[in-house]
Amino acid sequence: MNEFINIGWTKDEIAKKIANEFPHGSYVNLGIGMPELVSKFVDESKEIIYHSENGLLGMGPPANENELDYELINAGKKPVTILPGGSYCHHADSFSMIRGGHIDYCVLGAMEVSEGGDLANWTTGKGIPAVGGAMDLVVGAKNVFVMSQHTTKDGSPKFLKNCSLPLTGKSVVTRVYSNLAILDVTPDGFKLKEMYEKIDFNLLQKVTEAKIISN
Amino acid sequence: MNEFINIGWTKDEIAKKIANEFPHGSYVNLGIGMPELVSKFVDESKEIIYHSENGLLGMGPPANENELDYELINAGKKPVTILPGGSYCHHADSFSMIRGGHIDYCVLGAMEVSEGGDLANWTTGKGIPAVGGAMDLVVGAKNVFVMSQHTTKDGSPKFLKNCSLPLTGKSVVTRVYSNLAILDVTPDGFKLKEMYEKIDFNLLQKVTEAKIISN
Amino acid sequence: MKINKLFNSVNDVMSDVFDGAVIMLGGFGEAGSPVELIHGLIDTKCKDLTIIANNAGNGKIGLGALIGENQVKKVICSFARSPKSITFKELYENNKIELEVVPQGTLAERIRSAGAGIPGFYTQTSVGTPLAEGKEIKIFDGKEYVLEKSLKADFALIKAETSDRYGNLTYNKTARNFNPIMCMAANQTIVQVKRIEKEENTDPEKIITPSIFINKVTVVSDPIIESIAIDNGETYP
Amino acid sequence: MKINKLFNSVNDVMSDVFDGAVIMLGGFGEAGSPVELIHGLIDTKCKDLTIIANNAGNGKIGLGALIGENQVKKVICSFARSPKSITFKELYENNKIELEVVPQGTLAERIRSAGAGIPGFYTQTSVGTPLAEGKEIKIFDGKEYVLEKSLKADFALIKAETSDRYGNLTYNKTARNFNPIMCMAANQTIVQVKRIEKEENTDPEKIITPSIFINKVTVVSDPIIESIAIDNGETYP
Repeated sequence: MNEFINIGWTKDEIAKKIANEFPHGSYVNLGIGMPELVSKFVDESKEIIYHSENGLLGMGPPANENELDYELINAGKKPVTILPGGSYCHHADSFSMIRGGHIDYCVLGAMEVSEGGDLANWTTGKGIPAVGGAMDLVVGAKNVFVMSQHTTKDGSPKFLKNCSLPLTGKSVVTRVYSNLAILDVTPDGFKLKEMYEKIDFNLLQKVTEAKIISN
Repeated sequence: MNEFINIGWTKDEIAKKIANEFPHGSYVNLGIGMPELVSKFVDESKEIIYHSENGLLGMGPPANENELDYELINAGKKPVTILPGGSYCHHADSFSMIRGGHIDYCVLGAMEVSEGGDLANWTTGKGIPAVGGAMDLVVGAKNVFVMSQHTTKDGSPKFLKNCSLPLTGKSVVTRVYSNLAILDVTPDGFKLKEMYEKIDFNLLQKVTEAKIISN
Repeated sequence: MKINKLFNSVNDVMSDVFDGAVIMLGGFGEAGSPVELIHGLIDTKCKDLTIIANNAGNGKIGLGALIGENQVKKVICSFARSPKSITFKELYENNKIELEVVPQGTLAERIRSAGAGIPGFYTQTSVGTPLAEGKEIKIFDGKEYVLEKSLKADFALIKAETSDRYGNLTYNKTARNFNPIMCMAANQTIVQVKRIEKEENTDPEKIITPSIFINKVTVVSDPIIESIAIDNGETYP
Repeated sequence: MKINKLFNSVNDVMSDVFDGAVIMLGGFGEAGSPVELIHGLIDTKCKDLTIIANNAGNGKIGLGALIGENQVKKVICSFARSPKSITFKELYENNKIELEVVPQGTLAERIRSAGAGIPGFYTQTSVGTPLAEGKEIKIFDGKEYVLEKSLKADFALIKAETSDRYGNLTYNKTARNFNPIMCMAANQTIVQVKRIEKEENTDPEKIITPSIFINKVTVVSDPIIESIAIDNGETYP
């Protein structure tokens, strides 16, 4: 089934759909990797404030050569910039913003998501276990969006009845954005919000282990 | 027995004994009222930093007319000053200093102290109960000194086998400074450290309900 | 579109308050007390309020006036007994107002923990005293600690020194006190500031309360000094 | 006599460290990492150390070097897996070093709570995951929370921007991170700063770590930039 990894929306298109979702004035934390793309697609009609869990609120774009400061980095440890209206804080304060429910949206990658909203994205159970801030973000942010390919690299489903990997959080994911569909996590399971235009529902269901509610 | 309220060391003399006890570089919180006298008797041989629980570290003397700022006050809500090397913080941080064991000495008044180090100093059980920061200070400061007249205004003992009033803290007082004596609180009870020169031990014991160990 | 949390007047920022609301008031004594916002709260005539603050007001200004107008059902505070506190005293002695006494550090930590998503924590403060009665005790390393629960509010009324349009706040001296932690602990945080800073001029190292905690800001450039006002016999309304 | 917490050299400030000590290291990645103090710690040759930090070091500089010298028994951190982390990886895969994985926010709060005299607190973070296994669960308002215990240290090694003779610290940008809370949580807090400020020139509103938490300060005016040093193949000792 691994042909489905190469069809559907591009990463940029997914990022744009997520960017369009944020209301003006939202406070947003974008996970390391693919979610970082989202900030490129927020248009001028609104102002979004980006939080980086290492104590930076009001994060700007990556730093270019001539403004590089190795003490101004993001959660991925890359040099970034700060925008006017930004501020610094220590880690306990930064995670108070997260755990205290002050972040409106966080966008994270996923290895697996269950129909109950369980997320597994921190360890395969092999190698060095390393969790970072993911477990705090998923319990703290008001909306937890997953941004991910619909299947794994070898074509296995990622959106499952139950996760098989160690969890990052239980019943935490609000919505899933994949290359094939946008799925809301509801009390009844995954519910289709939008589907890639060139596939049909049967195909989508075929590459999704959990049942998708289509209406 | 109320003649004993008028003999013994003066408040200034008691304050001086306490001031002499602080090692150079100590961080000290002085309670409202009589304990505030202590800061007047710290000599130039050492530098002491005063903490006021309303978010002021490095408190200076009371403000005079021309430097009055109603937003620079002490825990007694009186305008004060800040010394070079001082800083401001919010209440959670200020009480982290206290509760976290970072204050070397606090000096408090007392209604009653038991031989086990229990302190009662916040309410007689009548009127509006108001505790302020006393309960935090007594569990948090490394050394809790009580500064008090040896007996109540009507001559009743204040240093008791057991407190009769609602407690501020249990087993918290380290040492008692009164007009008649300095008593250490030990696992065996009050132990005499120093006595007002013009009385004898029998007299001291007579105005103290708890047994005092004299050697 | 630009983020702008600045409002024109005290009335504008006070529009969402409702009967029965739980409201935090910044300040320690008069320092950092949002007197003009409290007067705006009086103007709303909202009643049955629960007030979380360090004190219970002085004279008939600010919180003293709010209590005097019988808008407050309950006060949660550390120290309700001050020489100039008259309105609380009268109602309390007539059993017309409830009081929950909380040690000052526990009060601060309960507020901070609400803002930090910590529903409960253990402290040695109050163990063995009447204020620990009925609360769960737990032993850590052989010592007793009492479980204290976080304290949230519907609104926090805050006094700060400056804000930019995002709501990044600085404070003046010991007027900081409970204000930054209360900003974190309310569903809606409303601020009065002495002046507005352009965001370009705000030093990000110097911001004490980051904008994320702030909803509405209005300017009161020359706020009442409570102790002087009381000495002058001023009252509100 | 004047308070003076300033020391002449890294060796001077590192004199009390002992075998088996629990040591916090500030920093998030290289930002705020006290590389020169860690090199001083290597020079002490103390061993069986427990290290509390966000990461487990990169290359053979700083913490990566300390681990490479086999001085570390256990690492308590949130993220020990970085592309340039080599020494930890090797020891871990050979079962020669222990690892306690702690979610980053829980790590921060456990450190802060140690400094604040809070022995334990409840958080929703990690509930339902392997990291909550064996820990006490408690229900608040119908939701599950896990009990987390405070995390103290014998020493904290801190990197700051400036200090005065009292030890009042400021930081540079996101180099702040874990440093201020680790200052609070250790029996002895040792700091390297880029420069000394006269206390008369320190703005009391701008101090991030008040002097009360600080024991020893030394100047490292031109500290190593870890990522550049690693790219240049630099190692320590």
